[in-house]
Order: sequence, then structure tokens, then C-alpha cells
Amino acid sequence: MSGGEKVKVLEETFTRLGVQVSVLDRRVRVIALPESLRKVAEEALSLGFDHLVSIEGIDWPQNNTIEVVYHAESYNDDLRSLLLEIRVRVPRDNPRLESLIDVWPNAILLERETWEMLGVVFEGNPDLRHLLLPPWWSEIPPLRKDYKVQEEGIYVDLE
Amino acid sequence: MSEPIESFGKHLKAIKTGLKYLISPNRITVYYPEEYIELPTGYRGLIRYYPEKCIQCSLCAMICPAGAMKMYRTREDKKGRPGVNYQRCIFCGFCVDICPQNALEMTKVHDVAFKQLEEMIFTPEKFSQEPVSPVVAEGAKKLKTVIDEERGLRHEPA
Amino acid sequence: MSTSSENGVVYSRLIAKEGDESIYELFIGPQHPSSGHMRFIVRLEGDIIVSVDPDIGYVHRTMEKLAEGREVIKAIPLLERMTIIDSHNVTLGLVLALEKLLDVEAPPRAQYLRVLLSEINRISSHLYGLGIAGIMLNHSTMFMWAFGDREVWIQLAEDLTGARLTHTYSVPGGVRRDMPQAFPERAEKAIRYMERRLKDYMEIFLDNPQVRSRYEGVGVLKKSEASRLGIVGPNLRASGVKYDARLAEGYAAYPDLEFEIPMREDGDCLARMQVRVEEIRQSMSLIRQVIKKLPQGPIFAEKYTRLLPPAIRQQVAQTGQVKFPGIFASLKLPEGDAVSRVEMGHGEIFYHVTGAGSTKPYRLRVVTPSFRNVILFRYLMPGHRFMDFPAIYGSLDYFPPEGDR
Amino acid sequence: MRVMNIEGIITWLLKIVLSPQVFAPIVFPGLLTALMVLLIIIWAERKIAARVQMRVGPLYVTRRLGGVLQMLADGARYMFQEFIIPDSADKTPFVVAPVMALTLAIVPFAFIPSAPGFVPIKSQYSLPAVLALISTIPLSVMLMGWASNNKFAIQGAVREAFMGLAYEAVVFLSALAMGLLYGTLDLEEAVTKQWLPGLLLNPIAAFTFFVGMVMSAGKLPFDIVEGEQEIVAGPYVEYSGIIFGIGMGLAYLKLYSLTLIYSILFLSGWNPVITPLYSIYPGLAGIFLFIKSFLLMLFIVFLRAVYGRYRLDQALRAGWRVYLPLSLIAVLLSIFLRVVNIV
Repeated sequence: MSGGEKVKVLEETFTRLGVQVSVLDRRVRVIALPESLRKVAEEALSLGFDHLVSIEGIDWPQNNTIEVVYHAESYNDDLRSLLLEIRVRVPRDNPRLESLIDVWPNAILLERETWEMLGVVFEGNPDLRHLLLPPWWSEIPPLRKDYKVQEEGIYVDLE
Repeated sequence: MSEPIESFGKHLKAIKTGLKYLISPNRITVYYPEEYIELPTGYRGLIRYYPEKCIQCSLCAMICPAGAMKMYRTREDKKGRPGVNYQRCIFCGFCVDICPQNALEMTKVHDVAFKQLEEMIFTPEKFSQEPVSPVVAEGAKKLKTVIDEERGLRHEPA
Repeated sequence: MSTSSENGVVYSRLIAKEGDESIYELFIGPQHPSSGHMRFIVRLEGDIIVSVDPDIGYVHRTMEKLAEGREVIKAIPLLERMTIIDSHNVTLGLVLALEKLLDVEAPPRAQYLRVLLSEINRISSHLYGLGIAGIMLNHSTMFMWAFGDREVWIQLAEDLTGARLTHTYSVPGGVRRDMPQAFPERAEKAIRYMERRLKDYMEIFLDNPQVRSRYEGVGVLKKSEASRLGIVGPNLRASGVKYDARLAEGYAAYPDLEFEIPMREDGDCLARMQVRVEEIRQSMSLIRQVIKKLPQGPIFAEKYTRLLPPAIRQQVAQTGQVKFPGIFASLKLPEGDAVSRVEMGHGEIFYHVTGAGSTKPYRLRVVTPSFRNVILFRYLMPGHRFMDFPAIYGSLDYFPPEGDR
Repeated sequence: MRVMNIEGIITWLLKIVLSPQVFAPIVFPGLLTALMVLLIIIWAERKIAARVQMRVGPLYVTRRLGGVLQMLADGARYMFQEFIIPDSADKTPFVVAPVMALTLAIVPFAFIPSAPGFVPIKSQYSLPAVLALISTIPLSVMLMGWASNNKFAIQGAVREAFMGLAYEAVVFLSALAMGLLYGTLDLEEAVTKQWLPGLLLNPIAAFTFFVGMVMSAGKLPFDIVEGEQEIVAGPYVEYSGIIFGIGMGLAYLKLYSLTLIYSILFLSGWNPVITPLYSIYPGLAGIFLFIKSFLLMLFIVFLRAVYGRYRLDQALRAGWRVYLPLSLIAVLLSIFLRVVNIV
């Protein structure tokens, strides 16, 4: 099965699940809802995407949501040039999502990092604690837009 | 220790390799203060500023990734002239590559040492003097690196 | 939570166990001869490791947050600092993603030069890994030889780019320096020297019975586990999975060069080291091919050289050193996002750049190979002896600044 | 009261100093040469490793001699460095243990003969006496590890105990094999009995004694007690200053006394005695004994540039499963040779 048909098969299976599917350059993008996330993940696993590359959170303060983007990948020859991208939007003030550890085991560290950096709570993750930041970190999650980093100009005025 | 005979042979081979290099070592040490390596053309060392070519467009300060290049303005000249802060400079050469007038150029000097931190901030005047390597000033022997099939890196008097 | 391993992964080893009084807890702390810039909370029962909890983040420089606060071009030297021993491969992913966003294409000669520097960096990254693995077994000769011979490749990179480690060689649209005249002949000599030295490495290190007994059958990662845990790089290929981002993505000039993917089946420490040595040989053959097939032509995209004044354009063609157009200081990223994967020495790096129409990227996500391999410390170690810890750590070629970003 | 004139006192003193009981343990194969060998061997180890490893090694202390006094500089630095006793440590054993280890490493020189008839303490049990003294050193190292009350130090002390079990039996058995072969446990007689070097008579015992010696001195590939990469510096982790210097020099002193035993038992000791020198002063006639043991130490120290480190359980398994049976075979071989009265 060449790459083209593979993409078509992916497209049909995901549209049957009632999620929005679009294909970009070698990326199958799935816009899922928090409830259907687990179904999409299990479907992706059965299709061959057996591990996660990244769990990424993007903070959209304008429409008050945090978008969690999962990228799944597969090492077998026909799927390796494809990337599966699952986008889920969660409310910004109380971002909660279901942990996908039993579908993709290597999510255990990725979820910790996204929780730490953006405050998205993954229910079911047994050890959700700080990974990169120091354990006593109490300020708001740093990758949120309202965590300001001090900027610098290019001018220095002499006497 | 399975198949001891064969592993004993391998022990001897490892010791033989060690002895081979004990007898004819291929050292790559350069005795730095007495000798120094002559660097290839285009080496990205300390930067030299030519005020007469500069059109004060401040592109170099805008592109500097480390925020090392700043435009020093005075009351009379509002546009300001570039000065570099070597505490931050990462020698990436972006400023040299974006300058439309070639007013910035990278020299081959890389081993300048500073006694205080403040000395590392080059105001435009200090920035326009040619940096001098202390080792060259003392007249150390100049070597050039040669890649050689037998011994890897070798240094010959340049 | 299912602890069955039908999908290949033993879940119980994924969770760090709390110690009771029979457990001897050792902190292989950030200040330790063989821990690198990180800390391991090792729980021992007698001499057997019960669980290892890698505590990373000691060199976390918040690269993703910094990249969001700067112009796009400044993100390249910033992200290069994640792995300066493999600096071209680490920034190539970002440059490819930016080229997709800015929709600019590097000319063929630049594509070949990118492969050239990528392979030189891969060799020096593997030599770095071999050296660290050697000193972890207190085999100081392997350490000194690997780092000494790495100087040859750093010298080549210095001739090509002007900087030893942090080259910042690729920018959106092409590369910054052309290949000097004397380069091919020096590269050929370096390759011949390295081929001879690899034989010595095998005799004194990898075939040395003492090192063999420390490596064989230690830290075995099964094929299904490697794929399910998303392990990358030589650690993955040593467990029998034939995957390489250069094949999957086919970026730069790799599609029209032939190279095989060295692989092993048994997935123990020895297999990982052997895969790295063979990858050095593959990279050397790639360098030979690139030098032979290097096409003529410009090294910087026409779209940007067009903006340079004619005198500067003439000077670029003559000196072979690229000058940037003025807009490089404030490149505007369009709406949309781009993804790229590049094969580094340590494994596959992943970039996801989201632009929102300003000069600064809206979100820049990077997942480095070492971050994906961290899970191996917790997964591989239980059940081994305490003295296997440095052997496994050395064979994984883990690089803390890259893992922490 | 007989008035002793000056020459009388001097000759009396000279007679004492030159007598075997004083000269051998203090000057020639004993303390002074041991300390001098300590300096030279550590310097030689770093220089040999440097030559193999594409670099230069110690250089700047005495530039023309290639930095030979580097170890003197290090020794002086340790001498004047203040050693810190952590308050969580058990104070008196913390300080006494390294000193005890040093004395135990030096006392064996009281039994080692350096020339025919020139031995400090003449006894037919000098071989077991020396080996017994050397085998007590691990006890003091364990005490050092235990007294410093630090997790890594305790791990190091336990490793020292394990390693002790691995090589002690092997060393004693191979020495016993040679004792059986020569029919005597006295080192001096052992040399006179060697019309052929012990190495050729009983090569198996020579091999097992050599490996046991490398294990007991903790030199690569059995550098397990001070495993920097696992337990920082083993029992010596809390030490600094001169007691750390003693700890470091201990391994080399132990190696020196063991190589002396090795060259006496297997390389026919001081045999090509230079008779003119012997007639002048017997003490120095044993110069060949020193040269043989020095070359042997250079080879053992060269191994550092070739090997990494074995795992603790591998060293134990090798000790018990490979070298112990080998040394038993060596004993049988000696018995057979003795029956055939080859000696």
C-alpha cells in the first residue's frame, strides 16, 4: 500500500469517528474534542502509530483556550513518512484532559512537561510532578503568554 | 570467562595496540604560550569596526541574537554607532554578514583576556581599534595544522 | 493500570517506586563524576537496582520561551546551544521548518553542503559519545582517543564554516559559507586516518574482553519496547528497528545519496556502541559522495540574493561568504505552522513552529532525541547491578543540555 | 666510663646503620626506596598513559626532566593541605585508619631480603608473615570507609571486603605452591633454590599470583574499590589533605611490596649478584631485585592505558571460578615437581 492510499485509509477511519480530518504536507491533522480524544488515540494505535513524538500546549489567550497538540509517529516503512497530529482545545482557566499513558506509554514524561509548562492537568497520570522546573516553582506556568519575559532595546545612551 | 583461549588472545591484542602507541605516540599537543596555531581564513574571531564605512543603519544591533551589539547614542549624534559587549557575544558573525557596507569584519584574534568585566564592553572608539592577540605580540612560534593520514592532526611551522 | 506487557511495554517499570527501609537510596547527584548535569535517585536492594528516577532540568534554559521572545533568525543560534557537539543537525530542523513557513528553497549546492556538515557533525557527535562511554568504564584511553580524533573533524568544520563547534551554518534560504579549495583533499586524508583509527578502537575498546564482559547482555532493549517507548537514534537501531529520519523525511540532499542504516538485533549496550561505530563509517562514505557529486551554483536562495545591492552580490559570488539582506533582521512569519524531523547523532529531533504573522514565532516546540531517550533510564535499569549503571548510561549517549533544552 | 672518641661514635653509628636489620627495612628495599618508588611510579603511570593517549602528561614541574617531580609537588600539597574531618564521621578511627594502613603496608619490608644473607629478620616463615601483613591492609581500608559515615564510603568499604575475598585466597595459594616447590617458606632460601626462575618452573602459579597481585593493589582492570564512576572515590571520599595522600599512596606501596615478593618467588630474586659490589657492601648487591620489581610495576601500571574496569561480581566470579582452581592446579603441579624433585 503506497503512501497515498495509506493516507486515504487514515482519512476514512478518522472521519468515521466524527472528527474533522485534513491532510497537509505529509501530516494528517485531526481536530478532536476532549471526549473523543481517547477513541482517536486508540484508533491511531491500532493503525500503527505506536508512540508519541510530542505533546505540545499552545496558549491562545484571545479566545481563552489552550490547544494541546499530540504528534504521533510510526516506525514501520509505509507510515514512517507520515505524522499524525491530534489537536484538542481545552478551556484556559481549568484545562483538564484524560491521560493517554495506557495508549502511548512514552506520554508519561511528555504529559509531565506540558502540565508543568502550561498547567494542563492530565487525570490518571500517576506521577504528575515537576520535570524541568525546580520543585518549589510556584509562579504561573511559564509557557503561558501572561508570563512576561523582560525585553531589551538596542540603544544605549551615553552621557 | 567463556572460551578463555580466544579471550586471552584478545587481551593480548588489546595490550599490543596499547604498546604500539606507547612506542610511537601520535601526540597532538600544541604548547600554547610558546606556539600558537595560525587559523584558517574566514575564522570568526573578535570583530573589527570601521567607523568611516558605517552608515549607522543599526541593522547589526537589530540582528544580534545575544543582544551584545548595541547602538551607543550621544547627545549630538542621534543615530548612534555600534559597540559590542564581549560578555555576551557568541561570535556567530550575523552582524558581519548583515552589514551592507562591510563596516564590520571578523579578525583571527580569539585569545584576548580581560582583567575586569567592564573592559569587555567595547564602546565604538575602542571597537574601532584592531584587536591584538597577546601571544602573537610576544612572538610565539606560528604553527599550521595539517591533517595527515598516519598521525591525524599534525602541526608544522607555518 | 495494566501491568501486562502484551503491547511490549512493562508498565510497572515506568513508575518510580517509593523506598521502604529495605531499599538503599543513593543520590547520583548533579555533582558526581558520572552523572552529567542531572541527578538520578537510585534505589538499590543490595547490589540490584530497584528503580531509577532521573531528575532532569538542571540545565533547562527555557529555550522554547526565549525563542518566542525574539526575532525568528535569532532562534537559530539560540537553539544551537542545545547540542553544540552536533550543532548543524540541531538547527537544520528549525531551518527546514522555517523554509516551509517562509516558502523558500535552498539551491542544490547548499543542500549538498548541508549534508556535508551534517555528516561531519554526526561523526564528531558519535566520537563524543564513544569517549564518554569509555570514561564511564574508566577506560581513559578510549576517552582520550575519541576526543583527540574528534579534533580532526572539528578542524574540518572550522575550515568549512569558520567556527569549531557553534557554526550557525544553515539559515533559511541556504548556507553561509562555500567550501574552500583545499577542503576535499583534507577531508579525504581525514577519512583515511579515521578508518585506520576505527580498527584501533575496536581492538582496544569494543573487542577488548574486559569491555565486552561489561557490555554484552547489559541493558537489553527489546524491539517492541523500543518502538513503543519512542526511542530514537542508535539506541533504536540497535534493537532491530530500521528507522532513520533521513529516510523518513528525505530532507537536504539525502534522497540522491546512497547510504545504509546500520542495525543490530540484540539491543544491548554492545549493539548500541557497534551501531555508532558503523554509523561513523557510513557518514564517511557519505562525505566522499558529497564531495564527488557537489553541483556548481549559488549557495543562497535567489529570493534573498535578489534583495542585495549589486556590489554586495558580486562580492558574495567572489568570496563565497554570504551576506544577508536587510529584511533578515525582521523576517515576518506568515499564519500557519510547519513540522520537521531531522536525524541527529543522538537520534531524531522534532520541530513544530507556529507562526502568527509577526516577526516573532508564536510557539516553537522542539523535542530533542535525548528528551525522548530519558525514559530509558527508568525503564532499562531495574534488575541490573549497580555497577551496570555507568555502562548503560554511557551506551545511551544521553546529553543533558539537549534533554533539558 | 670509657670516653668514646668521635670516630668511635661515628663508626658505631655507621655499623648500626649499615647493619642488615636497619639498612634493609629503612633504606634499600625498604622505606626510603619505597617512597622514592612511590613518586616515580605514579609519575611513570601518568606519563605512560599520556604517551598512549596522544598527550604529554605532567610537564611543568621540572620541565627538562619531563615533570618528574610532579608527584613531589602533589605530595607537598597534600602535606600542607588542611584535612577536614567531617563532624558526622567517627573522629579517631577516621584519622587512625589511614595511618594504620600505611604502617601495615610498610612493615612487610622487615621480612624482605635484598641480598644473600642480608635480611632484616631471618625466619623460615618470612613468606607467610609478609603475606599475612599485606592481607590486613583491607581491614584498615574498611575501617576508613566505615568511619567516614558516608553512603558512598560504606559502599566502598563493602566492595573492599568483597574484593578481599576474591584475591586473598588466590595469592596465598599461589605463594604456597611456590613454597611447596622450593620446600621452604623462607624468602631467602627460595631464591637460592631457584636454579631456574620460578616463572618457568611453575607458570600457572606465576600467572595466578600476578592476577591476584593486580586485584589486591586495585589496579585496572580491577580498580573496583575506588570506582570513581559509581561511588566517587570509595572509602577515600571524605578524606582530604595528607590522609588522602596516604590513602592514594597505599595502593602503590602494597603493589611495591607485592612486586618484590613476586620477583623473589618467580624471577629468581637478586640472582645475577654483582660480586664486586657484594664484597663492598652486601646491601646494594640486590640491585637486580629492585630493577625486576620496578619493571614489573611499570607493566602493571601500563595496563591502566589498556583496560576499563570489571564489574564487582565479575571480579568475584573470576577470582573464585577461574583463578582459585588455577592456583589449586598450581599447587598440584608443585607437588608433582617436588616429587620428581626437580628443585
